[in-house]
Amino acid sequence: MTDPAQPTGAAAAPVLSVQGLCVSVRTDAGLVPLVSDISFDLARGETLAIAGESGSGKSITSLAIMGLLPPPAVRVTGGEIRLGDTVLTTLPESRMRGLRGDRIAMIFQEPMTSLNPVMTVGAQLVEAIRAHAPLSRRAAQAEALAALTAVRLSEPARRMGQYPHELSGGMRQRVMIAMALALKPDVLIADEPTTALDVTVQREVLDLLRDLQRTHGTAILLITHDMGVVAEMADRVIVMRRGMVQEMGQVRQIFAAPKAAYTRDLLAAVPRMGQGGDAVPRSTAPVVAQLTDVQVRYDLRGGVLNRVTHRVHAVEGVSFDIRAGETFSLVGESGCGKSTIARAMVGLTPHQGTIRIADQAVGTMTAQSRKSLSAVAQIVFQDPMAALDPRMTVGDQIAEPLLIHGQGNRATRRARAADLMDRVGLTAAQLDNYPHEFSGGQRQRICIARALALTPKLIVADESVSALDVSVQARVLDLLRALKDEFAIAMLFISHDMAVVENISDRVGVMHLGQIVEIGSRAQIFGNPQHPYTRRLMAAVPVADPAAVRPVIPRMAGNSPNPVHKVGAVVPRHRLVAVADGHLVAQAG
Amino acid sequence: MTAMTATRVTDGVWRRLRRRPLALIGMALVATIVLAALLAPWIAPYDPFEQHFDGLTLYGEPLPPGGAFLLGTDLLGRDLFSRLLYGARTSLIIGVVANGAALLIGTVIGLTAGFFQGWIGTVLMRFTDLMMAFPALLLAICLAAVLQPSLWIVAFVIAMVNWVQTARVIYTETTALAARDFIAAQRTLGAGTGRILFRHILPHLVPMIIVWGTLGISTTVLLEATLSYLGVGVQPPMPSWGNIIFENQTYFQSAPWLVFWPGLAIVVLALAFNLVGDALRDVLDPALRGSD
Amino acid sequence: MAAYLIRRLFQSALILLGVSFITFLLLYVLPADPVRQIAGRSATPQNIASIRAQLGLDQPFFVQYGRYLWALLQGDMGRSYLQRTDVASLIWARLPASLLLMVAGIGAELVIGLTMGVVAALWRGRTIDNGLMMTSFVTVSAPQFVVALLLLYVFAVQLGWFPIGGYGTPAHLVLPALTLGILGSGWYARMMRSSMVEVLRADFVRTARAKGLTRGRVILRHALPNAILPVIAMIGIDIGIFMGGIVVVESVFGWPGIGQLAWQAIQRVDIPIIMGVTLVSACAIVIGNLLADLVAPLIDPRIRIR
Amino acid sequence: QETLDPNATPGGNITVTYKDDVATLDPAIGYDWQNWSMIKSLFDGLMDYEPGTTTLRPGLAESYEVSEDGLTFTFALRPGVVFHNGREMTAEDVKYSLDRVTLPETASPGAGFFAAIAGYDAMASGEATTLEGVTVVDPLTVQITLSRPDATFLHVMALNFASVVPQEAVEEAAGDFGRMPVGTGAFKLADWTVGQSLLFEKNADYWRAGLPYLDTVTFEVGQEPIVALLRLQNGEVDVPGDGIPPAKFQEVMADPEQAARVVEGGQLQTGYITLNVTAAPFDQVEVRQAVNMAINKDRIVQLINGRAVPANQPLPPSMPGYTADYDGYAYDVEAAKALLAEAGLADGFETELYVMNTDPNPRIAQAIQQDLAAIGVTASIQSLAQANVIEAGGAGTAPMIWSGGMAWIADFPDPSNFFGPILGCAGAEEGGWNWSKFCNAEIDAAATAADSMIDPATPERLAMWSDVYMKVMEEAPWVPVFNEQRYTMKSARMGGDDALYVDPVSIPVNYDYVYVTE
Ligand SMILES: Nc1ncnc2c1ncn2[C@@H]1O[C@H](COP(=O)(O)OP(=O)(O)OP(=O)(O)O)[C@@H](O)[C@H]1O
Ligand SMILES: Nc1ncnc2c1ncn2[C@@H]1O[C@H](COP(=O)(O)OP(=O)(O)OP(=O)(O)O)[C@@H](O)[C@H]1O
Ligand SMILES: [Mg+2]
Ligand SMILES: [Mg+2]
Ligand code: NI
Repeated sequence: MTDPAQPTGAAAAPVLSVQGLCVSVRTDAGLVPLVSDISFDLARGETLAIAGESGSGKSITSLAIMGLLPPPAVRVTGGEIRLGDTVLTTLPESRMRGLRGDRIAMIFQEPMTSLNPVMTVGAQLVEAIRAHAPLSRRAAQAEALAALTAVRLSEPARRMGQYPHELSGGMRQRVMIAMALALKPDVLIADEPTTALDVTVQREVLDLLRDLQRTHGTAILLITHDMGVVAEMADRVIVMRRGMVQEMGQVRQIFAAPKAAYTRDLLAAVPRMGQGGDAVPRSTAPVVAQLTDVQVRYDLRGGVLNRVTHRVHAVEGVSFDIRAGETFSLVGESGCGKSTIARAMVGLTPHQGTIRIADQAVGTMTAQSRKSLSAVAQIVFQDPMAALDPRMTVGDQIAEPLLIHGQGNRATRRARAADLMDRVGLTAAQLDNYPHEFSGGQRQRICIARALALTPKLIVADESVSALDVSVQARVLDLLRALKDEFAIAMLFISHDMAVVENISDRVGVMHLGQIVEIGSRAQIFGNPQHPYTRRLMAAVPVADPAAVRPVIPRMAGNSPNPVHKVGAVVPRHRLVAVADGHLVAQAG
Repeated sequence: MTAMTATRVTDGVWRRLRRRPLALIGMALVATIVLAALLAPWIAPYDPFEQHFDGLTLYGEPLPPGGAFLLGTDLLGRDLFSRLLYGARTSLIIGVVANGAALLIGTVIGLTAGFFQGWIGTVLMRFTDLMMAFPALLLAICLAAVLQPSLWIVAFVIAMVNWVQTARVIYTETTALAARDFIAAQRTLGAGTGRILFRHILPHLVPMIIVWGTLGISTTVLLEATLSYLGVGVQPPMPSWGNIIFENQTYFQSAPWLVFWPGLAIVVLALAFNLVGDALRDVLDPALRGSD
Repeated sequence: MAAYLIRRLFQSALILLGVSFITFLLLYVLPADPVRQIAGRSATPQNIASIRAQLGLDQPFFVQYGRYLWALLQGDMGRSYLQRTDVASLIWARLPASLLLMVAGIGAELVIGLTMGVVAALWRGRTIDNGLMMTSFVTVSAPQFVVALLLLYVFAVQLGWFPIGGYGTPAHLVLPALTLGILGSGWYARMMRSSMVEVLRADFVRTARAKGLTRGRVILRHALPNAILPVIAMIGIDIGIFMGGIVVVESVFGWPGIGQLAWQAIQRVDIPIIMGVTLVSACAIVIGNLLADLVAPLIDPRIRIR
Repeated sequence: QETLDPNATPGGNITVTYKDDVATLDPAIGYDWQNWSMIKSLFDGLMDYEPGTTTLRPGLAESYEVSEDGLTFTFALRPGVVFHNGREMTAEDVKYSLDRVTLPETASPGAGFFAAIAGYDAMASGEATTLEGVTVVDPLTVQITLSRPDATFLHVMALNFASVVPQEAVEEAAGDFGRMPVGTGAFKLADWTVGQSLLFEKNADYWRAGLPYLDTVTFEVGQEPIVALLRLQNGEVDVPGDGIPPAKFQEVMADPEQAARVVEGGQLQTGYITLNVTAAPFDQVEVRQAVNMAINKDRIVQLINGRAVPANQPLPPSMPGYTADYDGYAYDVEAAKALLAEAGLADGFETELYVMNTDPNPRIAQAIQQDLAAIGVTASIQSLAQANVIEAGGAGTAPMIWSGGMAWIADFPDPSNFFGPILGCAGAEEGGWNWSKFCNAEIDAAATAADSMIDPATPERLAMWSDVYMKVMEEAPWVPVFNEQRYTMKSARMGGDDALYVDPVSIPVNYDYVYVTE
């Protein structure tokens, strides 16, 4: 890694300067501040990381800089933002437009929805380029292609003609970065650029940002909750909490000697690899969930008769079990079938093979069996915004499972909802808010609270903490752990964050292309990874230590082999061989 | 959702509605029209059916507004104002009841078909397609002619014809909603079909229902008039705003008041409901909280 | 694609069959006797009976319907009772005019309605928004006849910009299309506004703005194509409503379309013509819906033809 | 020979508009407002009328003879008359045409008019394919034998239905003769754009020398009457075929320049209310008379802007046989009430009034409704499409029908034309046009007697008819309400006698005799 301590532009005039910024939201109860009195400078070629609690106002701050706060309720209510000599806060929209993209660009937190679904990727790039440079279409296309090549998207020429939905999340994020790259802005704001990505792709993206900075001297405002990423990327760090700056300083200094109490907590909460503790013998508690040779296939139709011609073999012959009080983690790259297993376990996706949860077969669901299953198995979805009803207050949504299962009266249900909110680090005062009024991480917590409402026997948590800052993540993980111990809840934990996985799991399964390639206890997997794929995953994990030396791993082109096969094709199964007690590794793969 | 929670939500809605002047105007207009219709016998200066001897000129022309007849007289020398008051009854029944019924049928069918994709959905949607393939007016004419015209039959026919578009639109929307994760989330919480449909999908359809519902007021009122005009609608001398227009539309140059006032009445009725509907939609839209 | 088309066409055929059956049934039970219309006032009961037998109207319902279908399959839509000529030729002679008017009318509706909707959405809550939405109500509430005649009076008679009705040149088309456009624009305006308001909040619009695109480009290239989808589905629905509106407009502007043919046929229970016009309109509606479904994926690549 | 208008200049084109499309130009079938006069100009019958009048004159027949018993008519055909296709017309064509119109396959709405010709019944029942009573004596002589004397027979031979058509053209058209008419008339069809316009072209070989004056006539169909009037005012149209729309009537009359171009004329038309005499309460003559007294006819005439004259008997004033000194039932509400009380209906009753749904008929019905209410009769209105009203009338399910819109415009100017189908026993059967279902054997016999007289115009015959209608009025199965006056307009350049524009026979315009001045 490059030396982040080069204070190249620290002394020079800042490109971006924020002084005393305040942002407020108008509510029924009057103006409520979201961000208050934030000040910082950003120099050329510098990377400033904003870390901090989820919901602390990181995204709002960056949107305020871009002049893109969500209308009509949220507005800048004080302070000044300067870009070079230009005061952005008072700039008319028409002039602001000229600066956007040209001098400041932004990569948004949600890559899934930030690209126009009805325009090809190429057109969106070309358009951005031509908006700021008087280039011919052809020249702009060449430039766009170069940018896509630069972000190492596989087959860039073909991607130009594809639509966003044809790309995976990671690819889309790279397109967003390519766009920023092509524009060569002075300042790049990257809001959680890697949250949605699995570790291997995350690695790629971080490398790209660094390249961009090196070649164009771009100043980067990097927003992230991942202290590993901060340590690897940033020159300086701002730590935010509740809309205010807690601490600001050089990255080494902050990691080495945090001043603010919150920063200390934050750093203490960072899960680190290899700290998972010692091997513990497998528990003998009763099995809560048992999967035997589970297969899930999605039909793809085509041809004259609209018959099924191909199938996505999303899950292929997966077996494992989870005992009461045990946490089983599934890791693997994007698209390997993790979420599919999760959905199958709560009866949302039809499957072959058997899944038994608390002695109940998950299969064709009647209303009754679904209801009784829901009392024992709950899922926290990967995409929290999508999993919440945008038209219902979160309080009602958290209390809803209780209502469905006829528990308590209105008052007790509300009290329970308030209690759950509290447990996931939110306040009861927010019960009457709607989902869009929360930050990404807050929504995820709301989903967790809802899943916990019924105190189920099994919780399936699909990337449930990935959008959370480490301290909240730690709190949530603690909460999950406490619940697990208290009620002997079994948990299926899906994550791309190896450190978290190591932290929380009892057992781990590594998936690749719908199959498990390695399975074993935490100690076995992390201490003695056998399968080459497992090893590659581990190597890609960023380390939350600015001084750490990152091993060089080969960059890979972004397209992974796909699990689509012709109908009737026989997919070769991995043969799992025991290398130790309970540690199985695929032989052929 | 218990009654109490419902009250809490409606309380909030009502509180926010009250703060919108346009919504208040709309509600006042609706109330006025309803009252006018109910109190017509007491407010109306004349019997709406009486053909006044002095209501026509010597050459049989209607009298313009002013004078003894506030809004003028019609081609039979009847008091237009009184007829408009009584006509409000018919038009409210058509525009609100028949249109409401159409909306309800359309919503239920669209919702059911969109949600239960299986054979129920297929059957319902094919049926909707079939109904949609009819030229609406022709269907209405045939139905009304076969069933013998009367106000309630006309209302029924209009409901039967008008639900189709709503069903189609609701269907598309429901299919999209049903595929969303938060609906899947509801399933895993054990929510029953009814709950998912009415608590989670329906609220998302409200804006669309409001748009179609308010636009439907004008169209149904005019459809009734077309049917009357074709002899399969409400029978004379029963007034309705639509048929007053249709009876007199060829006279719109020589006696513009005969078209203008009932036309205005229809616009006001539709607009009043729309003001309320729009405000309701905005108030129910969480993304717009804090904008007023 | 081909498979999809074949399936859709098959479904359409079934729909048309259903339409033909229901219409035939409705006309069968209609309390009006076409024979009386044909036979005239001086007819003796004997005349009437012989005409009835000749037309096969004395047969049971299913026999009549079966015969009609059988002939229809061979491309024969029957002979008009009163015009004594081939229904197909009557309809074919008038169909081009109606289709032209329909296409132009829908075009006008879209241009007027979408513009109104987009402008209203962009200035949401402002005076112009309220004004436009008010206008949209006036247009949906306006009686067709009056609007048509008013336009004719102002632009053709008073100003002399266009011919007073008739058919043939593009100038003849302007006023009828405009009338239909104005009358139908309200629906589109409101649909468009709703959907535009929604899209303007979307993340990708924010991205587009973040790229520094001009306002016009953000709206036209990014928001509009996304917002227009529900409107496309509307067009399919609209064709059905259109068939009703076209009658009045055709008669005011002397437009030789099937609307007028249908009108006269309904008045005089000329069953073969009513059947023919119904089936042709049903075809138009079915095709319109099919087209809407085919166009949708062109605009939104996520929609896959199933 | 023909007396030509000295002011007439030949040549030019006029434009005539109609709202409804022209269904057919086949003279055996066409029976609409718009095609009646067109067919008259394309075809000729053996008999004809003096233009603008109701006076019979020979047409394709140069002369005719009637036998003593009035049963045999011998027509001498005009020599040298050629069809539009260039062939000379002969007696065979006359026979063919009469056979054709009475053949059941033709389904002619006028077939019934020929019922007096010997052999008609055999034709109607399908037993014969040719009329026994029509014989070709020589190429220029036709003899027609009747099965009973018929005073109106010559009028029947002047009807469009009796037009002479060439067999080969009919066969060539293969069922579409209505689209490709070939006749002997003053005009021939030059072009027909379905649904839009028809172009008539002067028949250069027309047998009436010097006629027609016009080179061409353009008919534009599908024209809303209001728009047609706007176009007339704009100089684009010469004659609005549907007349002046009621909504524009006052406007036109208020402008002296326009009013000067308005032509007013009588019509052989009566608007009446039928009272179904077979069902209570109209089975009591007192009730029917009471209704007759209850209707304020002046008010109804006022409603239609005075475009009619109140009527008191079935026959219109311009019809021979009209009883001029008859006063009818005067408008007298009190007397009507008294009569009702006499019938035991002092408290009135409820009934239904059927009416066709086009303006002004529903309005008239509402006026009638109000008048009835004044004597305690509650009539609910059924405003329906024409076909439905006719159906209800024929089936006898309608207690009262206002005849407007479907009213009896005479087919030919003879008093008998108002009796047979609409007041006689023949029409009273299920499905007939006698909506009162009035059937009085005595009156029927008197009518038959009057029609069996040989000369239609003898004063005795007209007196007999007058008696028939007076007896009808005594029984009061109808309420005659008014006789409509026709008001039409023409462009300034139109020439010719005003009567031509309100021709009682060649309704609405006699195209053969009008001309343009410019
Ligand atoms: N449209 C809105 N209306 C009201 N409150 C909002 C709105 N958007 C965000 N907030 C509030 O503003 C605060 C800051 O949100 P922001 O999105 O900046 O958080 P964040 O620091 O980016 O968190 P995360 O890491 O979870 O994305 C949160 O408490 C959130 O509830
Ligand atoms: N409804 C569907 N129809 C067809 N294919 C699908 C469907 N849902 C998922 N897939 C495919 O199944 C495979 C597994 O998807 P899944 O969502 O389980 O991946 P994942 O491991 O959860 O990935 P990520 O980490 O990105 O969430 C992918 O190739 C995906 O494209
Ligand atoms: Mg954020
Ligand atoms: Mg997933
Ligand atoms: Ni493998």
